[in-house]
Order: sequence, then C-alpha cells, then structure tokens
Amino acid sequence: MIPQAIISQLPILQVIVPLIAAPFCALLGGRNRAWALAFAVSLVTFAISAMLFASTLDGTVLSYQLGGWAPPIGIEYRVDALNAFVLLIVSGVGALTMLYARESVAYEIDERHHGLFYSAFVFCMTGLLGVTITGDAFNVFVFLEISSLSTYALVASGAKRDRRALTAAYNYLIMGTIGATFFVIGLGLLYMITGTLNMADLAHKLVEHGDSRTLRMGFAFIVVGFGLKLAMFPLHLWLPNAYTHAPSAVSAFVSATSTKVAVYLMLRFLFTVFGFSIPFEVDVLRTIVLPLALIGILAGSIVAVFQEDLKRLLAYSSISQIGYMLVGITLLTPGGLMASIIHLFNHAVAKAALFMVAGAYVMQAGTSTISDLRGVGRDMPFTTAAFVVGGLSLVGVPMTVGFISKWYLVQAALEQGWWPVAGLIVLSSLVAFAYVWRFVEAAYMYPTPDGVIRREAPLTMLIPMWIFAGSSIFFGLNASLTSAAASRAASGLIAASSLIWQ
Amino acid sequence: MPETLPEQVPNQLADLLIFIGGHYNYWMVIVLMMIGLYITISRGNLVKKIVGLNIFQTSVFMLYISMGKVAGGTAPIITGNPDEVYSNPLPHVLILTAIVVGISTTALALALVVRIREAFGTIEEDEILTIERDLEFPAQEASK
Amino acid sequence: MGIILVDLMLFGFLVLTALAIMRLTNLFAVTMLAGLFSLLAAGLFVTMDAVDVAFTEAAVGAGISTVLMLSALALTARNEKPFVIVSRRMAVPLICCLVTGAALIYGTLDMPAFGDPDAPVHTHVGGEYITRVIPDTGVPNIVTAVLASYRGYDTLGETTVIFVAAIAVLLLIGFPRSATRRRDEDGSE
Amino acid sequence: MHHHLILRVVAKLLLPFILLYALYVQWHGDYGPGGGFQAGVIFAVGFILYALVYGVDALVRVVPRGVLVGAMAVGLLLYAGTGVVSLFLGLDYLDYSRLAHDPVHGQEWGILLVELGVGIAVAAAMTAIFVAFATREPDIDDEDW
Amino acid sequence: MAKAIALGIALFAFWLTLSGHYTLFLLSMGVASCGLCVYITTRMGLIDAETVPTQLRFALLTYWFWLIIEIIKSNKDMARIILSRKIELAHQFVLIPTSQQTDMGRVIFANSITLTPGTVTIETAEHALLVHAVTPAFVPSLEEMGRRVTAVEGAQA
Amino acid sequence: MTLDLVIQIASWACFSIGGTFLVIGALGLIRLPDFWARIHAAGMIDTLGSALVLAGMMLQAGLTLTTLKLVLIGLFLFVAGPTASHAIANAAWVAGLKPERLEKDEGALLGRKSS
Amino acid sequence: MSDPLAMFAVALVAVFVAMLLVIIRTFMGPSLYDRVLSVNSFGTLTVLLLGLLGFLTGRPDFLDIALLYALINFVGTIAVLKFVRHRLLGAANPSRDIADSRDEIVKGGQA
Amino acid sequence: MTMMLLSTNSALFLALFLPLSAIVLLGALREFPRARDVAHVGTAVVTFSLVLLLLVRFLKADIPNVFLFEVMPGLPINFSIEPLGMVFALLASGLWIFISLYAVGYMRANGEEHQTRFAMFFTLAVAAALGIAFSANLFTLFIYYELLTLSTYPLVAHKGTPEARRGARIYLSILLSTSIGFFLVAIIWTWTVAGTLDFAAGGILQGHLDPGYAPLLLALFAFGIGKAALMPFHRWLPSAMVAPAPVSALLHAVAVVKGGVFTLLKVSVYIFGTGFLSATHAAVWLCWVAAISIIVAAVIAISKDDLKARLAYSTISQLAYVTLGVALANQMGMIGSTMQIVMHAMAKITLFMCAGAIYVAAHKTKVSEMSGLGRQMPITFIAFFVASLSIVGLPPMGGAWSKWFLLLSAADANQIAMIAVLGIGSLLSIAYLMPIPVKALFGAVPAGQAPSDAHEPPLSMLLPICATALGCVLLFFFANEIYGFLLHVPLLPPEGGLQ
Ligand code: NA
Ligand code: NA
Repeated sequence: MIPQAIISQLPILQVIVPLIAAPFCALLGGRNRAWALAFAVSLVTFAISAMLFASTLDGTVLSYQLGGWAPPIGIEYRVDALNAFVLLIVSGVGALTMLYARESVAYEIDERHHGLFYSAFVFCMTGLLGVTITGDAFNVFVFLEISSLSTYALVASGAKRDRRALTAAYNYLIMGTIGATFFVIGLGLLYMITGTLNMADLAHKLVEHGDSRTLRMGFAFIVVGFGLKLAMFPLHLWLPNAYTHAPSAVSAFVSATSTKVAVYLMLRFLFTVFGFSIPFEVDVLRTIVLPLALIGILAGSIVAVFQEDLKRLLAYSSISQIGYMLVGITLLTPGGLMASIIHLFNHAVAKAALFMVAGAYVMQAGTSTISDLRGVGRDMPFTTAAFVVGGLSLVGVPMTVGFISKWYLVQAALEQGWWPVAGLIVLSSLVAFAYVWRFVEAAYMYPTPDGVIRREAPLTMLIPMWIFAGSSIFFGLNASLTSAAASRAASGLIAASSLIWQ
Repeated sequence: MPETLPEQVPNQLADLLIFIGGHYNYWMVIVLMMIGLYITISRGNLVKKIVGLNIFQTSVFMLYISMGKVAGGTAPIITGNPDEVYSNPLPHVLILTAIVVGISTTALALALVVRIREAFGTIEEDEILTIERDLEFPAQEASK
Repeated sequence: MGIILVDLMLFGFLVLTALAIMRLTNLFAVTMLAGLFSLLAAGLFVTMDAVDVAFTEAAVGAGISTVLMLSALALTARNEKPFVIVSRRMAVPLICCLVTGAALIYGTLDMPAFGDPDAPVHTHVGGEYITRVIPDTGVPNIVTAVLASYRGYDTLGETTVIFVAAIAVLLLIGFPRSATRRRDEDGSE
Repeated sequence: MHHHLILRVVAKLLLPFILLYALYVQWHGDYGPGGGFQAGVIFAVGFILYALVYGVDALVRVVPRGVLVGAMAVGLLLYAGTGVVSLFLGLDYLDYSRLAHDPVHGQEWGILLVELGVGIAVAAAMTAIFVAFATREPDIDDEDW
Repeated sequence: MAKAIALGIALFAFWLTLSGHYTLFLLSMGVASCGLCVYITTRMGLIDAETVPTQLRFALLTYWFWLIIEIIKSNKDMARIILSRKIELAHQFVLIPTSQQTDMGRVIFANSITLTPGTVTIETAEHALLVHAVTPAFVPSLEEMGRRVTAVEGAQA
Repeated sequence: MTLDLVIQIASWACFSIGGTFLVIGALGLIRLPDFWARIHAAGMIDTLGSALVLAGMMLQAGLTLTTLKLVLIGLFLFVAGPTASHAIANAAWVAGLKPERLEKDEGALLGRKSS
Repeated sequence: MSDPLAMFAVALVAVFVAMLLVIIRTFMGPSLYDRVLSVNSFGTLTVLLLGLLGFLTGRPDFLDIALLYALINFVGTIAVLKFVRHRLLGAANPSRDIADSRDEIVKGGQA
Repeated sequence: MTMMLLSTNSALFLALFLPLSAIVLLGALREFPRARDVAHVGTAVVTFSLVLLLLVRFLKADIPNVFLFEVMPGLPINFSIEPLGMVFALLASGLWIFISLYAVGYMRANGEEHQTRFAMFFTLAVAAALGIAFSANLFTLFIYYELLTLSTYPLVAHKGTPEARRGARIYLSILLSTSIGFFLVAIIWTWTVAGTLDFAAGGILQGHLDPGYAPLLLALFAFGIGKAALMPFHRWLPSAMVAPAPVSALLHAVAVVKGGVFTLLKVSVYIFGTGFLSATHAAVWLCWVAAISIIVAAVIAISKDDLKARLAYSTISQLAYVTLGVALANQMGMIGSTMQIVMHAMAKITLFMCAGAIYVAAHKTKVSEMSGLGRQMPITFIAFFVASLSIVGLPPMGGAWSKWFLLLSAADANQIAMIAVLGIGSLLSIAYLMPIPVKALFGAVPAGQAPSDAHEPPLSMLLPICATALGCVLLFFFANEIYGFLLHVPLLPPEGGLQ
C-alpha cells in the first residue's frame, strides 16, 4: 500500500514535514489558511508517528542516517519503542490541539498574528519531535531550542488576555536557557572524555571510560539541565505562570508534551547514555532526585489546592505529576520505569483535556477564576463533564488513566519495599482530590451568578477535549495497549543500561 | 573519593605545574561562566539578566573551543602541508550552532523585555512583582 | 608558552570585563562592555584555532548584538535600578554559583589536559573528520564540511532556530506599538 | 541636509563593500573562515548601517517586510528542500552525493546550496529582527527613560 | 549607469583581492555578487558621485602623502602632551570655515581633521565645521588642509 | 639579500614605533583628564599606531594577497576610524559633555569664524 | 634580530599593553563617551591583534576576521550616536541640528 | 422457558448492565416525570427478577462467569457468583424496589428539584452495588467500590445548600481518601505478594504473606474500606445525613455501608481466608476496634436529638457488629455478620423511611418534638417500633438471629469480653431507639407545641414502610434458609491444600 521507499524514510519525514510546512504558515497569514495548513500537517505528522509506532512495537529499532553519513560521523535518528511512543503522544496531542486551536486562537489572538502564531506552533511541535527522535546528543540541544524559542513566543502571545504572559515567558526563557546551557555543559564534559556525540556511541564509550570526576559532573549537569526543562522541584518556578498565562491551546499543547519530552530525555540519557555504569549515578538519583521529586509531588498538590485560577491550579498539579514520573525513574526497576512511561502518556491525555476545558471557560465565560465559574457545570455541561473526567484522572480514581499510573507506581514502590514513598504517592492523590473537587463543587453545586450568560463550547473544541477525556476513560479501562508499549519501552531501556536485576 | 579513580592529584611541584598548565584554561572559563550565571540570577534588571546569560553562554562556548585545541595545532582548514596538525573541528561546528542559538535567544528575550516595559512601565523585577501581586489580589490594591 | 600568555591575558580581560558588567548600573555602558566581551572572546577563539567561531562571534558581537541591545534600551530604560544589597538577593544566587562552579572545577580534575593531542576528543570522531574530509567532500575548510554535510542536519536546525526567533520577534513587537499597548491594558483590567 | 553628513557619505562609500564582503564570505566558506551564517549576519549589518544612517523607513522601502519574511522562508526552504531533493534521488535526507556526477562534487554542490540557504535566511531574519525593534515607537518620555 | 558600472568594477577588484581562488565558478559568483551589490545599492539610492568618486584621481594621492606627514606630526605632538610630566591642555571649540563645493570634499576635510590627532570634527554645517582642538597649537594647520582638500576637489574639472 | 635586510629593519621599525604609539595612545587614554582630551589619544591608536603595525605586517607578508588585504584593512580603518571618532565626539557634544576647563571664551571662537 | 616571530611578539606585547590600558579606561569611564571611545579603540586594537595572531600562528590568511572588524566595528559606534542623538535607531530626521549646537557652545563656554 | 432464552452468563451480564443502560433511559425521560418514575421502579423490579433468576441457577450449581476485558495485564474485569455476593445482590436489588417506590413518593411530596438527576445517580449507585456483589476479583470490586462512592456524591449533595455541599464534601473526601490511601495500597500489596486478586476459597494470601505483616494488611483493608464506617473513619456517615431520606436509606441499608461491610467480609473470607486470619491472630486487634465502635457509637447515638443523626450513629454501632464478626474469624462469625447485614438492612431501611415519612408529614426532625406524634401517624410509628426491635435483637424479629450467631462466634473464639460487648451494645440500642416510638405512640405532646395536623404519608411511601417492617418479622422465620445457604460459603481451599 505504502511504498517501502517511503516507509524507510518515515523517521525523517516525521520531523521534516512539519518543519517545511511551518514557514508556509507564516507566509499564509490569515486565520483560516494558516490554521488549515497547520492542522493538515499535524494530521500527517500524527499518521507518520502512528506508522512508526506500529513498526517499532515489536521491538524493532529503526536507525536513519542523516546525510548518509554513518554514525558517529553523522547524525543518526533512532526510533525504538520508547521514543515512538513519545512521538505518538506529541503528534497526537499536536493534532488535536490544532483542531481545538481554531476557535480558541481566533478568540485569544489577533487575526493578523495568526500566520506567525501557527508557524510558531508548528515549529514547537517540530522541535519536540526532533528532540524525541534523534539519536545524537547535540542534535537534542538544537531541536530543544527550536521548541523552546517557539514556546516562549507562544506563551508571550497570551499577553492579549493578561500582560503577565510576558513576564511568564521571560522567566521561562531565562530558566529554560539556563537549563539548556547546563545540558550543553554536561554534554561538553561527556564529549571531552569520549570524543563522540552519538548517544549509542556515547554509552559504549562511557562504559569503556569507567568512573571519573568529569563523568560524574557531566551526569550532574545533564540531570540539572533536564530538571530545569521538566520543571523538577525546586527548578519549576517558571512553569506555573507560563501555563497560566499562555493562550489556552498553547497551555494544552505544552503542558501535555514539552515536560513529557523532557522526561523522555531524562530517561534516555539516564538509561541509554549513562546506563548507571557508575555508582554515583544511582546515588544522585536516590539521594537527591528522589527526595526532591517527593517534595515536588506533595508541594505541587498542596499549593494547587490554594489556587484561585483554574489554569494555575492545573499548572501546579503538573509539578506534582512530574514528581510521579521522577519517582518512577528513581526506583530503577522495570516496574518503576514502566510506571513512569505510562504516566507520561496518561498525564498527557488528562492534562490536555483539562487545559482544553480551562481554555473553553476562558473563551465562553471570559475567565478561568474558580469563583467566577460557579454554576458553570449547568451552563457548559459537556465541557465541565470533561473536567470531571480529567480531574478524577489526576486523583487516580479507577476507570481513569490516572488510576493505572498510580497502580503501577505504587506497585513498583511496594516491590522495592519503599513504603513511605508509596504512602506519599497515595497521600498526594488525596490532596489532588482536594483541588479537583474544589472546582467540581464550584461548577455544580453553586448557582450561576445573576446576569452571567455562558454558552457551551463550540464543537471543534468539544471534540478534541472529549477525545482526550474519552481516552482517559478508555485507557483507564483498557490499559493493555499503553501498558504493553510502556513495558516494551521500559525493557528496552533496562536492556540498554548496566543495571543488573535479580 | 573512591580508590578506583585514577590518581590525578600530583604530589610533586612539577607535576602540579603541569597539571595547572593543562587545566588553567578550564578554570578561567568556569570563573567566567559563574560570573555570567551570577549576573543572570542575582540581578533584577531584565536587560542585565540577558547580558549575564550571554556571558554565561559565551563562556560555555569557550569551554568547548578549549576542548578542540591541539597543542601545536592550527586552524582546521586543510593546507598543502601534509604534516600539519589541526585542531579538532567538531567543537567549532557545535559552537557555531550554539552561537546562533544564543543570538536568537537574545533577540527574543530583548523583544520580550520591550513588551514588558510597555505593559508594566518598568524592567525591574521587583517592581514588576509588586504590580503582579497587586493584580492577583485586587482587594489590597483597592485599599492602597 | 607565548600563546598561553596571550590566553591568560585575554582571560584576564574577560574576567575584568565580566566583573565590570556586573557592577555597572548604566545599561548603555553594560552594552558597550558586552561588545568588548565579545571582541575578547573572538580573540580567544583565534588563539585556540577556532577561526570560524571567532569570525562568527565577531560578526554577531560587533554587528548585531550591540545594535539589538541598543534598540531594546531605546524602548525600555537606560539605567538599571541601583543594586540594593539584600542578603536574600545575594546569598541564594551566590551559593548556587559557588556550588555550580565548585562542581565544575571538581569535574575538571579528570579532564584531559588542555591541548593534549591524545585526548579522546581528538582520537575519535574529531580526528576522523580531518582525515576524510578531502576524499569525502573536497572542501578544505573542515568546519564548513562538518557543518554543512556531516552534521548538516544540525545546521538545518540552527537555521530553523533563527527563523523561529525572527517569527517570535515579529509576533511580539513586529506590529505597531499602539495597538499592542492597548491590548495589554485591556487584558489586565 | 547637513545632518550626519560624514556618516552619510562614509556609509555610502562603505556599504557596497560590506555587502560584497558578505557575499565573499558566503561563497568562500569552503576555503576560509565563514560561511552562510556569517555572510548573512554581515549582509544584515549592511542593511542595519543603511537604516542607521538613512532611517529605517528607507530600509523598509528597499526591503519591505513581506520580502524579508519571504526571504527567510526561501532560505530555510532552500536548505530543507536540498534535503528533500536527496530523498527524491533515492538517498537519505541531506545526502548530497547525487547532486553532481560524482559524490565528492555532489557534496561540494550540496554544501554550497545549503550554505546559501543559511545565508539568505539569516540575512533576512536578522534584518527583520532589527526592523521590528527599530520601527517600534517608545511611549517613554526622555525624563522617565 | 556609468557610475553603476564603475562601482561594479571597483567591487570586482575588491572581490579579486579577497578571493584568492580564481576558479570559473567563484569568478562567476563574484560577477553575480557584484551585480547584486550594485542592484541593492541602486535600490537604496546610493549610486552617486559620493559612492563612486570616479572624479578624484591623482590629486588625491598627493594629498594623501601630505596628510600622512601631517598625521605623523600631530601624533608626535600629541605624544609629547601625553608624556609630559604635567599635562597642559587648552580646550578649543572652533568653527572652521569650509570652502569645498561638494559633500565629498567636506567629508574628506572633516575626516582629515579627525585623522590628525589633536583635532576632531564634532559637527558639520553648510559652510563650517565645528572642531575641537586639544590646544590652540593644532588649529593653524587646518587652514592649509582645507585649501588642499578644495584643490583636490577642484582637480576633477 | 640586502633588500631582505632592509625589509627586516623596516618592519622592526614599523612594529616598534607603531607599538610605541599604540602604547602612548593608550596611556593617553588613562592619563588625560577628560573625554575631550582622550579622544585625541584614541586617535593616535586609530591612526599612526595601527598604520605602522599594519605596515610592518605588510612588509613581512611581501607581495602577496595578504598584503593587499592588509592594505584594505588599512583603508577601511582610515575611512571608518575617523568617522567613528566623529560620531562619538558628536554624541558627546550633543549630550552636553563639557571639558574640564575651557580656556578661550566663546566670543573669540565665533569671531575667528567671521575673520 | 631576524626572527620574524620576535617582532610580531614585540608588536603583540605593545598591543596587549595598549589593550590593558584601554580596558582600564573602559571600566573607569566616567562618562559613557569615554567608554564608547575606548571600546572603539579596543576594536582597532583587536583588528591588529587578529592580524598579528595570524602571522604568529603561521596562518596569515585569516585576516578576513580583521577585515570584518575594520568594516563593521564602526556600525556599533554609529548606533551609539543615533542612540544618543535621537534615541531611536531607525529615526530618519534628526531632531536637533547645528544651530542648537551653536547655542550649546555658548552655554558650554560659560560653564 | 426462560432458561432457554437466557444463559446464566447473559443473566449476570444483564443484571449488571441493565441498570446502567436504564440510566440513559431515565435521562431521556427527563421531560416526562411520570414515565421516568415508572421506568425507575420498573428497572428495580426487572433487576430484582434477574437476580432471583440467578439465585435459582446458583442453587442448581450453575455458576456464571462474565469476563469483560483486561484493564492491565493479569487484572481483568471479571464477574462471578458466590453465596455472600448472592445475598448482598438479593438484598440490594430487593430493597431497591421498595426504596425506589418510596423515593418517588418522597421526592414528589417534598417538591424536590433535579429529580431526574436523582433517579439517574440512584440507579447508578445500585448498579455499582451489584457490581460489588458479583465481582470475581478484588480489582473489579475496587472499581465498583469507587464508582459507588462517586455516584452517591450527587445524591448526598442533592439539595445544593451550603451544608449539603459541606456534608457531601466530607462524605466524598473520607470515602475517597480511605479507599485510595489504604484500600488501594492494600490491594496493590496483595497483588504484589500473591500475584492474583481473584476471590478464592480459603483466601489467596496464605503462604505468600509474611504472617507478621498480616495485621498491617488487615488494618489497611479494615480502615481502607471506609464504607464500613469503622471508627475513627465514620464521620462521613453522619455528614451524609444532609441528604434526602431515600438517599439515607440507600446509604444505610441498600448500597453504601452494606457494600462496605460486605467488602470487608469478602476480603476476610476470600482474600485472607478465615483460617489464615484465626491462625495468625491477625484480627484480634480488630475485635477491640469493633467493640469500641459498637459502644462509643451507641453512646453518641443516645446523645443525639436529631432523628437521622441518631439513626446514623446507630448504623455505625450496628455495622461494627459485622466487623466484629469478621474479626472473630470463624464460621459462626461469618454467618452472623452476613445475617447482621441482612437484618440490619431490612430494619434500617424501615427506620429511615419512617424518618422520611415523619419529615414529609410533620416536618419534624428532632426526637424531642415527636412525642405524641404517633397518634396522628400510627402505622408509621408501629413500623418504626418493629424495626427498632429488630435492631435491638429481640424476637420475633430477624435481628435476633444475627446477634445470636455473633454470640456463638464470640464463644467459639473464646472471646468472653466480646460477648459482654454484644450484650452492652444491645442494651444501649434499646436506650437510643425504643424511646422514640414509645413516646410517639404513648407520650404527650410537648408543652407549648401546637398539636400538628400531620397524618400518614402518601401511599407510595406508606406501603414500602409496611412491607419492610413486615420483612423484619418474616426474616425471623426464614432465618434458617439463610443460614443453610450461608453454610455453602467455602471457607477452605478446594483441595484442602494450598498451591
Ligand atoms: Na586631527
Ligand atoms: Na583626530
């Protein structure tokens, strides 16, 4: 059906198709044309990642040599079960948020900006895809910056609604750039002792190299760098404002993808590149990252409880949820990894839905302040129902994806005998209940204030929102596909590392 | 310090000097980096922060370029001389890319600062924070 | 040895410049010094054989950075608010930087010596470019060959970055100010 | 018209040389330091000099915004498109081997093409960024500023 | 048109100086590049007597020679001031009348003033230059300089 | 052989005299009391100092393309250098930067113009 | 005496000493114009430094960088002028002219 | 004939999903209140018939097994039938008929808003209870357990007043936090050590769980199953009293608390195994916690003047009997507990329906105001009296049997103290329940209170009240059947050994 020639080129098409389309978005200008192109391209991109996902599910690893140069001389694309999964998340979320964006962006962004806005949006997706798919460590930096720069611009374009978007974008820029620079420093140290930038080759050379202080610091800097990008507590300070003040479509897309990609990178470097060949790596993870992740889980949820703004509430919740993923990583067991990876997906799905809901409120009710949204459950029943689904998923109630994540995570913690960790995870989901329910109650249990008229969100917003909400239920009821993918990805990572499991 | 580490700390003065000679470069770079980082995170002026970030990044570039240097080598442009020793071109390539990223980031950051100045009337972090706090708690603003 | 002295000299200037930038509150002067920093960096790159990098730093530092910075200052402010010494504001960043710096210095202890021809950097991929660049591409400037061919994909990314930056700047300030200003104010009410 | 007389005359004198120097850097990237990016920056510096001396409006008349954005896109697409040509020639992305009769020349051509793309994109992008800054009008009184 | 061609030729000479690689490809690129530069300069409206001072010929060379001597002299004087134990300054802001007919002439004059240390052109007006001199001793030679520049300018006829 | 020696001596001279002027100019930047004096010291660096050093390099390079490029550098420096100095002086003037001591009164200056 | 490296080294030392002094002035200021002035001089010195380094390392063909500086270093300085005089870098019509300047001469003289 | 038409698996499937699909129907009928109410009661009747059909098949040893899908590898959604589940299903679906009928009357008489929403979530809650009853593994049970929690929230918060919101918030947060905080952890722990969550005869933990950890795991279960309202996690039950009376009945009698203690029972029998529990003495501490709950809740009940609050504490006390039976960990205990579930359900539903009737008819909620009210509404108060007797455990009411079996169990377990607790508990229950009907029927109207013109509630309310009161009496006579049925509960692994 599809020529073999195209199939073998899928890895590059995954990135190059949106990359080539994005400039055209800028040239097309006017709302509908730029949007249509962006949407069409995101669909194609999603189709490509679906094909890649299908072809790596059996454990195949695709390698693509850019410029025809064999690695490590040239840059390599390497697709395995893990990053095919992440690619699928990014492009899927991208396609659906693009659909959602049509109305939302029309409301939140001036029409004359649309061309540039959608161009930046597509570039953001391109960058994330490029980061995910590449097998070359420096190429990671380049594409990370593509996505970061476009994200800063996208966040800042929320200034039409609230000028704080500007400062949010600025802080994000400073922190993000420091993070990227830390990564570059770490990578430099690694390069210095190995002479290579290809991840697979790096891994190989690092094992040969053995322990050294340079390697240790390379490790530390890369962890901190990604920590900044993925908003690890206490490096998260940029996140709440950025997610709160960004345009809704951007909040939905970025919250569901960019920290996830950073987590992916963390996984990729920890396991594939460093592979825990020296004890220092395990020590750092267990003595520094783990406590921070736990604090982040709890602090994020607790702070979320006290937020007045729905989007900010969701942003703090993200900090907490990122903590879950980190905890799963620090367990250093197949179960823990699998929990992290599956939560990557589950959280993306739920958060995308939730931010889409918040965006629908912004558009239809003109606010995302919880107290102003009283009674919205009756005025916007479908939108608010999607919130309930997504919110329950954050809590980890059965029949939602959040439950699946929590199940695997607690199980992995118990397998290791980490009782307090399991307890903390559980405790934080109770706090999550508190912040989710605050809004649910406001939405359903209070009357609509007098004189407030709110209409249900348009279909182009409801459909993507409910695809995510529906997915949170579907994959909460039937996690076999996601857990198979996560399990495959986790075992791939474990196999690549030097960890020995009894 | 684990015993498995190679013994690097020299115990004789000559070794020490050689060691310093081989590493002073990195240390200077680190000092520069930290000054840049310090400016970035300690200053409240948004433009100053960007300048600090530039210093930080430029110093990282120096770190990379230091790696590429070969003693007695020359710039990696092939000459007629077959015995020529060349410094490593790869770090140069990487840093060229990084410079571009750096100037792009700077341009974007400056554009943001311009907008912030227009929206808040200041580019000092603490003043902006005050304004934002007032936005968040309008009641207090009213009472002021 | 001579080149080491040149190096040290340049580093000394760089450190002084950086410190002066930290201390000065006149943003205009800071901009001038940032230009100076870039000049010095370019000189340093030349001493370390990175002529392409020096060239780029020169073009960017002398040509673009200063002008952009000045145009931004014209639209914002020319003075920094005098730096108030508040322990909260001093201590945390200082500790952060000291820790980071200490970590890096710790990391240097096992680094190959500066200029060591047997360092892994030179014996692995880097060295290979030097030997195969002419037979592969016929381009004598190895940096160009690596940049545009062996790692041409990075450069595509780099071009994309600058494109994105331009898009972003246009999105932010590429339209008449009065309109954006009005929107900001409306939004914040 | 005696304002900045010296600047105007000197700029007139130097501008063509700056622009040509940029192009020199563009085409000699294979042999000496420099290449597309540096060329693009220098070219943009030429434009900036023009704007500094003759006013940014004059620059916008020479290169309207639309042209700038278009040139940015053309540059980027020239680069990306070269890679796509490789795909159509049955090679991996950005593999230039079949752009000429033999692989080595193919590489040379490929490098020239993509460098040209970089040069165009960078020159246009840098100029566009400058124009964006320079055309914005401050609302700040000189006393406040 | 003639000016444009002249500029193109000058540019191509510049190209040849820079290039050092005289292959067919690079030479044709050189021609194309010069063409592009001329096009852009034309578009910018810069092609006139100032961009392409074809009128200034050998007279300029002799002027240059004279100027170099002046530069050396004033450098020496300036060095003396700097190295003297007690620095003696007597700032002068002087308006120097100009007799040049063209902008080019005025600019040559103004820049020559600046090139000789001790004096610097601050501002240009229609028939005068505002000059700063570090001591009055530097001022008198400027009159001769102005005459010579006017002479060079006159040589075009 | 003799020519070579002459060139060696000439370039030594160029480098050392040029270098000296560079240092004196820079010293002037430090020693002179105000901006209006320092701008002339800077002029020394831009003019004779750099010209001589460039000349020294030209002598060393001989009749090559390198020399031509050095000539170009010199040319550009001689066109751009004073322009830059003028620009700075102009800016300082417009900003109202005043010398430490102004010896002659303004009337005399204006009178000189009319004479 | 005939070792070319020695003379380059001498020139280099001179350039460095000059650089050091210039940089000190840059830090000391006190006025902006002092700083601009010294940075501009530093640019000139850098052009020389780059040329000398090229000779010293045996690759004088890298004069391109020096040439670049010579060509564009003054762009920054002109930007400064525009900045000081009109604040807006893109302004086409100067807001002040020499008539004002002449008034200022008088004022300056009385100060 | 029906056997031909409907396989047992299909019947089970229908029993589980018919109520769920009825929700859609109820929603569709929002504009037609009469049709909606008929559909509601009809669904209850049909569901009960299906459960009866299942009972018939079960008695013929035709045991169905419905597998839906795997949520995670090794964790399927799976349904089957065993005696305990059967009892609970019969109880829930049977009482649903009465309560739905009663609810129709109550809601109309009270003119409540959002009746459709009410009916929908009510149905959902019963569907969830049936899911709990028929779950074949702990995982499935947990999902339905949480569904039950969520579906009852809108019912509790039905009135939407600030105190309704507050009560409902407490209700939901305690139930969710205990279930996620303890119950889920216990489940995952079980899964981690045993590798399965299937309910199996004799339990699945023996040989997998270090006996030293058994009390801890049991504690996680006992407190995690917050619906069992074991002290100190009982606060939700009094908080939920803000709900309309039919909801209270649902909570106390039909679905929620019964679902809780039933889950606890099922965990002790099929996860731990009574043998494992008694051998390891893992549950001894639980006896004491239950005992404290019995006494303390009863004492609090005495002090409450609000009728529904008093009934709520009564429930806490009475349910602790079930927990006590579980903790005693022997066959008599299991039987006594199950019977207590049934008997208490029948009695408590009566009491709550009476309370609702009193509220509808006389708008009275305080015990102190009800003196003499029995003369206006004698049938209601007689029913109240009958049910109270059953709670206390006096013949000829069903409650007598459950107390009896629990006494036997305590004796079997040599827990003399528990015998005393049971006795004291009954005495206290006399103290908090009996005065109400007695004063209402024979007492004088309080001074200064105008004699109300209250009368018996509408027929749709009165009939269910009479029916369930009668049920309390009937259960006394049919207890033997239940006992015989419960003897089928497998307490030992099939082959008497463990794998
Ligand atoms: Na002069
Ligand atoms: Na001068």
